[in-house]
Amino acid sequence: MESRLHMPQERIDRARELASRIVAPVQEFIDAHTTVTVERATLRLAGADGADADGIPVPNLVIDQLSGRLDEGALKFWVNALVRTGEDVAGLNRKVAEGLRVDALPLADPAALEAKAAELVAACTRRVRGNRSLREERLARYAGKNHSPLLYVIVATGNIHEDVKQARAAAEQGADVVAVIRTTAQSLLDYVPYGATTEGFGGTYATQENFRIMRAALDEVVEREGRYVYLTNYASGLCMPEIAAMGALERLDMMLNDSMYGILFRDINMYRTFVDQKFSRMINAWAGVIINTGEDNYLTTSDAVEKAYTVLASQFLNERFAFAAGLEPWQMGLGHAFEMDPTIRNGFLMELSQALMAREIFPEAPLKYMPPTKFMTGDIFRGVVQNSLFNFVSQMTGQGIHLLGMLTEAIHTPFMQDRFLALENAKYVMNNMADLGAEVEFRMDGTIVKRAHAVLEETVAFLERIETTGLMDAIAEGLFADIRRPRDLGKGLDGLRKKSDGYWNPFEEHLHRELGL
Amino acid sequence: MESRLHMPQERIDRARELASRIVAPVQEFIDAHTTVTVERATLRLAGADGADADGIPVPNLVIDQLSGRLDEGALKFWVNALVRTGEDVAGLNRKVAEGLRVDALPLADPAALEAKAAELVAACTRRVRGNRSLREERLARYAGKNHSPLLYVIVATGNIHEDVKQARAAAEQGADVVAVIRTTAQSLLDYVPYGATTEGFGGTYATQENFRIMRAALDEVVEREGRYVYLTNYASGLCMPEIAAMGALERLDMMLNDSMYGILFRDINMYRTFVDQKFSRMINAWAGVIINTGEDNYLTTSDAVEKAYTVLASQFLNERFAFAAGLEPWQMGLGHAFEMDPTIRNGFLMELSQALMAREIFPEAPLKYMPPTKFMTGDIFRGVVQNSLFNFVSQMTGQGIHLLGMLTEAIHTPFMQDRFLALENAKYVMNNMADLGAEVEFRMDGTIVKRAHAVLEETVAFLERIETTGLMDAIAEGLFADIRRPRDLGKGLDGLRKKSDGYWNPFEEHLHRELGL
Amino acid sequence: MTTIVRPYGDTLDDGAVQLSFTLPVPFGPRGREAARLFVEKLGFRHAEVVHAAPLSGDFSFYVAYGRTEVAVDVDTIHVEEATGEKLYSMNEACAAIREKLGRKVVVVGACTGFDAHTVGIDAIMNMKGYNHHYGLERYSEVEAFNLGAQVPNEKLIDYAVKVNADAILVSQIVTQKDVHIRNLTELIELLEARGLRERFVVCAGGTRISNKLAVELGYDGGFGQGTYAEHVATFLIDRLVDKVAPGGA
Amino acid sequence: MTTIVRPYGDTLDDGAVQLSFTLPVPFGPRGREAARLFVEKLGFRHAEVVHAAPLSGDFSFYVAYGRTEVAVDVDTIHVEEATGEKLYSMNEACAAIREKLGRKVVVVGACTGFDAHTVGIDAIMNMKGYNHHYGLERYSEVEAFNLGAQVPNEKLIDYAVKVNADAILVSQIVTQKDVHIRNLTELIELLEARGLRERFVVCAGGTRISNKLAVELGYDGGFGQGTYAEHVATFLIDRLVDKVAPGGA
Ligand code: B12
Ligand code: B12
Ligand SMILES: Cc1ncc(COP(=O)(O)O)c(C=O)c1O
Ligand SMILES: Cc1ncc(COP(=O)(O)O)c(C=O)c1O
Repeated sequence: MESRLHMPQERIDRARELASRIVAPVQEFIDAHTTVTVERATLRLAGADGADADGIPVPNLVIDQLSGRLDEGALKFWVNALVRTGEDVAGLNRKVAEGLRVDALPLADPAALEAKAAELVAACTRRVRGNRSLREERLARYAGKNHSPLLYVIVATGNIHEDVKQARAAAEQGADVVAVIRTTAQSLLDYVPYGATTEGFGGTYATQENFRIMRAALDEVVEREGRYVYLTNYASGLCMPEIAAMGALERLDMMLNDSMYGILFRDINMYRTFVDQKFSRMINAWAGVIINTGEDNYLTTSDAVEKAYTVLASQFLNERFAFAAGLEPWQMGLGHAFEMDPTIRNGFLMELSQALMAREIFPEAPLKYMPPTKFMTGDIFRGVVQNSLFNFVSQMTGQGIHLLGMLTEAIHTPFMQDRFLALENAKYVMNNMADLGAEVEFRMDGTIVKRAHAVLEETVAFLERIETTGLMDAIAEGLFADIRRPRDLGKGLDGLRKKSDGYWNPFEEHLHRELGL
Repeated sequence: MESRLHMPQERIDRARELASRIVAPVQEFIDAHTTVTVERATLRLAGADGADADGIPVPNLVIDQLSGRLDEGALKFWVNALVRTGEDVAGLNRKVAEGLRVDALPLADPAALEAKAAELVAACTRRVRGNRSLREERLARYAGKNHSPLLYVIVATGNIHEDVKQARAAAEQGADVVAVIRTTAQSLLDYVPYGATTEGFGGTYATQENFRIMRAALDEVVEREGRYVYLTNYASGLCMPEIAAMGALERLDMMLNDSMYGILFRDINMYRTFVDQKFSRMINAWAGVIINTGEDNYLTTSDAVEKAYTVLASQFLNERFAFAAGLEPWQMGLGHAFEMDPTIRNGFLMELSQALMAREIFPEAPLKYMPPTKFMTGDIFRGVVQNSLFNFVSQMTGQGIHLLGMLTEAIHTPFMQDRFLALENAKYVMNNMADLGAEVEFRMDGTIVKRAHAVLEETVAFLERIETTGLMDAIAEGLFADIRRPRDLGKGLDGLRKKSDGYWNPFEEHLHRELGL
Repeated sequence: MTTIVRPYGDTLDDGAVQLSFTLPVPFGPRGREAARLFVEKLGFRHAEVVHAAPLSGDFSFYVAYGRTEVAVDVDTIHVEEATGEKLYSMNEACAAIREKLGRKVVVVGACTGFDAHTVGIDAIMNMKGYNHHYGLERYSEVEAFNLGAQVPNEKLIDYAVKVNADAILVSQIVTQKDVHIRNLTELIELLEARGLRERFVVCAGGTRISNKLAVELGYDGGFGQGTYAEHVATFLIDRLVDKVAPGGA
Repeated sequence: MTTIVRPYGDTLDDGAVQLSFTLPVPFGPRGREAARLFVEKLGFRHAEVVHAAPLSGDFSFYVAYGRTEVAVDVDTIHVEEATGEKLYSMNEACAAIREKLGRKVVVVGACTGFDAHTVGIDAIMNMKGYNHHYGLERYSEVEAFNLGAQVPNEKLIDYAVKVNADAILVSQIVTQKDVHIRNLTELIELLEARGLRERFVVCAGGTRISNKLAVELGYDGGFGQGTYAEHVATFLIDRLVDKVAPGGA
């Protein structure tokens, strides 16, 4: 595609180079550390599951027993327990839930542990590969049936069974992607709840059982409608790698996964998030999952006109972190958003400019474009118009993943009819002006072209400043979203461990091999 | 303005030449005839007004007395009655309403009649000039306060007093133009009702008193808001010239006035309409009124994609008829409409193309762009989206008069809130993408450019066919809107008269002089 | 059996409904509260005014969401459409006419009173039909006369008598102030006054016409949005056959 | 006096209202009739379902218009906003504090419970404020502590005690399943349990908070959409002055 915005490639290259230099030292830190959730995720990949009578998940029970020795890697003790007790995975899950202490068992012969671990890795690999090839097979079978951009809706009733009704209806109406929003504050839980759930606020708990229930429901629609329906959930928070693991096991297709979102918007400790995001992204990469990054959050927190460059800068950083975790460009659903004040004269031109700029700078990424939210009001009728213009820009600039705006954004999480009206809006607009983007050219001296160049310039300057400061200090100083997050504050820091020399994690090794890292 | 569509000027010139050749023979017919309503309009300009106990308007009472001698012109008898009775205009109105027969009075000396007529013409001219200069003064005083395009809304409660509330609210919300829609079927009445009215279906009677009430109400808003608010009503129907006369007297600013609408869409006899439209347009021209033509009706009746050329052809004919009646280009609100099936892929591109085409072909005309109506449904939320796209195209192509689409178009005549939401939609969209039109260029080989060329070609071919057939026979054969209207059928034919050699109409003469015809 | 249903937002029986309306009250906290109280009075608990805007000095606009216990029992609902699910296609209709009636069916249609919205009746009657469904004029076994717009009821009846019609089709689109009800009622009264009601199958159609309404007004059937000629043909054939051999055939 | 008002479409007292809702009923004539009946049951005559669409096998969507006689008497409505029409500007507020209280006002604010929507409380408290209205941090006579997101009620109270605050400001934006009511109630209960309720002026704010609701829940005042720091400052000064010299000053 020739550049419609005449973006200077040299500046784009410069931004990428800066991103790579910014990320490098963080990457070194990451590689030297593990966290409680990285360990629990490893256990989950190895089959740890279930919960005790108080609802404490088995992976947490195991970790809690090991806290002092976590720097060796938790898997050793789990595998050892399998070897020692002779139980299969299900049996061991039961035993641990009943109170078995895996740290109390004497360690078996390393070779036995290696052999058992290899078995577990192989079993897990079979399952994840199976999921991946099932997805690929269906996508091939139903090729051309999805919309472009993919129409993405959320469900968030708090009750997985209501979610299923809502998701099914949306899928029947043409939604390509269904995301189950998590309950308020799940991201701050340092465990993943167990089982099907019916009580959430503003969203539904992410649990493996809930994943399974929704996947099964959507798969029914997939076969009935002859169109693949992507399932999405949120990795972000204190359990990024675990949720990524659950997603790999239950065939989720997309996951919200941002390298810095938890730090900035959930006040999670930065060391913790940096380590967690890496492991979770490796799992996503391996499972063929498309990640969705959270740049939209910069614009709901700060002004979209002034802070546009923070979005682009974050995209470059997210891209760099993603490469480092083995993700391919087609898996990088880099985020941005249509969040300018609707009363701005020619605001539409700036939105159009930025959406096209992102498209041209990340040509292979399935950009995830977020709808107006901050300036949505209780005036649902004006909301419909805002969403129409958003739909228009998305189609005109060839976005990849299009999160549908809801007319009731300012009021409640979507009703079934809200989603229907959103799909109807998008399908109408996008079909009616389908090829407009291909027919128009923009004047060199106009707002559209000039705005994109200006934002890129600001981005390069911003990245230069971060490079000088160092990413961690930049975050600490509030360079991102005007939010200061000191290195040693924030949730989850106590779950961080420096890996000991004897750290053993065959799943991590396997991921490195598979992803060529 | 340089052509964005690269329209071939030679084909446009050819179309204009054909229009002129098509209209010429019709014009000859027109000049040789008068009608009952032309005569009544003349009487109204001379001051005839009021109604008898049965509600029959004074102008009709006079005409009914004269039916055999109408070919001499009705004014002679009215002026004679003034001279003979010594009454002033108000007194004569009262007398006629009480039963005085003007045809029974012996004719006075022609010089006395001429003198009296000159007085009446002068009085009328003072009033109309006063109106015109008041409008011009206000427009100058509040220059820059109206939107561009002018935002045009309708009121249609059936009750002039409710209409006033609705119109005031709309004007306060930013409407630039308020049109009072007429009650169903008023256009088929061969008289104009008298006085304030409160009972109409789908609209409110056009009466001089209603015009006055609404003008006064809007003038209040004009002063309060510091923005001129145009008042519009409908000339079309069996009383075109009379309503035009009332509009001139009460300072209406725009009038629906199409040279063929009555024939095609109201089954009015073609001779009658052709004669009537000329006289009514001369009055509009003189009063500084902007006419609105009715090309949108072709598209509500036939398919908008297939029959686009009928719109353009009609615009050329309306333009020609308008020139012949002394209208200036700035008074020619030539109509067109956004009426394609919204499910058409790339339909938006075709709408955009046509709106821009009209803009480029009639650069000085304040084009009147009509909203989606036919494909509006009870789905008010989709309706809002349709209206957004319409607003978008209108702004992007620089239309002159923008009739706002109502989300409830398929349901009822507008509620107060419907109009509010329509204004909000238009103001938001048009401000947010204000200068988009100035920044984009269209590919030569794209749908947008190609569609415009194709429609122009079809138009020229169509006009050639009409030229060969003759306009009257073309209408009889159903070339327009698939509707056949034989020459000698249709309403109001009995009101047509060939002017006698002694036909006397000092107002007509005055109009010819003033308009340089 | 009863099946009680309530509106559904995101949880069964949450009773969620969206409303919008204008109040003749100035914009402000009082207006907002008036709007909330109004919604509550309609039987909503949890009435929330989510948007308020001034329309003019004396009027203000509201968008509200509410939750209600009000429910309907869908099992008690019996809707009789003019036709069932099964429709004759054009060819089937013509075959049925030939076979069951053995003569052409004569139909007269018009948009009556002051109504000039012919697109609807044209959709049913004209050759080209509507949405790829041919109109009655194209049916070889139907003789269709479309009198067009603004036809007085009297004139329509006269014409139907003149051509010895089997059926009269009336279209009414304008409904403001219930003008359609008046106009439709007048036609039936005129037919009855002239002793002609039983002579014709009489149908009404239009955007706001339902079979229920038409039957209430004394028509044989009524047709609303989404009607095609097939619906009308199917209905007419059934009725005409029934006239020839009541209850049977 | 009574002033009875009804919704207004295009004629006084026509009672016109627009509704939309989903029914757990398959799309079809029965669903449409169920929707009509539902609207009638809400007290509408002339209920018209103007649009129906299938949402899935078991659900269908409706748009309806109705006319109702239901009315409200606006003269009986008394809405107490937290502040009157007259607001102190930032400079006036600071002058009033100096003059009437003679010391700085200490304010602690937070977005409590699991709520992380800080934009609203930031709009009131942060330097830069909102919509060109500076926040409390910029007021020279106010000492403002904004604790940010997801602050437990306990912790907020502890902090208020620690800095010897005059006022506590709580923001609650998430309202699903009335979580805000629970959370706001908990704060008041905790304050009462610790005997601290009278020590602070306590205010709640958020998109769905009204003064009425907040007062019902035991707060001194409540603030909804469109609040600026000026509103809060004005309210606090009035209340604090009142505490010093009850009823007077
Ligand atoms: C096109 C149109 C016009 C055109 C009509 C052209 C023509 N040749 O028909 C023109 C521009 C002339 C026009 C004028 C007016 N219109 Co008009 N018009 C419309 C519009 C946009 C579309 C109607 C349409 O063609 N629909 C498509 C057809 C196919 O649908 P349909 O009519 O429902 O028909 C289907 C079924 O109902 C059924 N059906 C219909 N008739 C019959 C009959 C039988 C026997 C059967 C079996 C079935 C059947 O089958 C059809 C196919 O499925 C509507 C708004 C809308 N979007 O609905 C307003 C609308 C109907 N018009 C309206 C009004 C008020 C007017 C005017 C009175 C305005 C005025 N004061 O000037 C005038 C006067 C006309 C008059 N004297 O009647 C109002 C009516 C309000 C109301 N509820 O009373 C509407 C709703 C617009 C509005 N919101 O104000 N109009
Ligand atoms: C921005 C935003 C976010 C951002 C917040 C960023 C941030 N730093 O604040 C992010 C992306 C993080 C977010 C996340 C979520 N959000 Co959110 N979010 C919004 C959004 C789009 C705008 C809110 C906003 O900033 N408004 C602008 C401010 C200025 O207005 P305001 O808050 O009303 O504040 C004004 C007044 O209310 C008042 N005020 C407010 N507080 C106080 C306090 C005092 C003391 C006073 C005096 C006045 C006052 O003064 C302010 C200025 O006038 C709304 C939708 C919308 N358009 O409203 C959804 C919305 C509030 N979010 C919602 C939800 C469900 C969530 C999540 C729970 C979703 C999920 N499951 O992940 C998460 C979880 C967050 C959490 N743990 O709380 C729902 C809430 C539904 C409901 N009614 O319960 C909404 C309505 C969206 C929706 N339709 O689903 N969200
Ligand atoms: C990247 C990312 N993760 C997660 C979330 C939401 O997650 P939670 O509220 O569960 O932290 C968002 C929401 O906007 C996001 O952008
Ligand atoms: C030119 C013109 N005149 C008049 C009308 C409406 O007039 P009536 O229905 O009163 O004939 C229209 C309506 O579309 C029109 O386009």
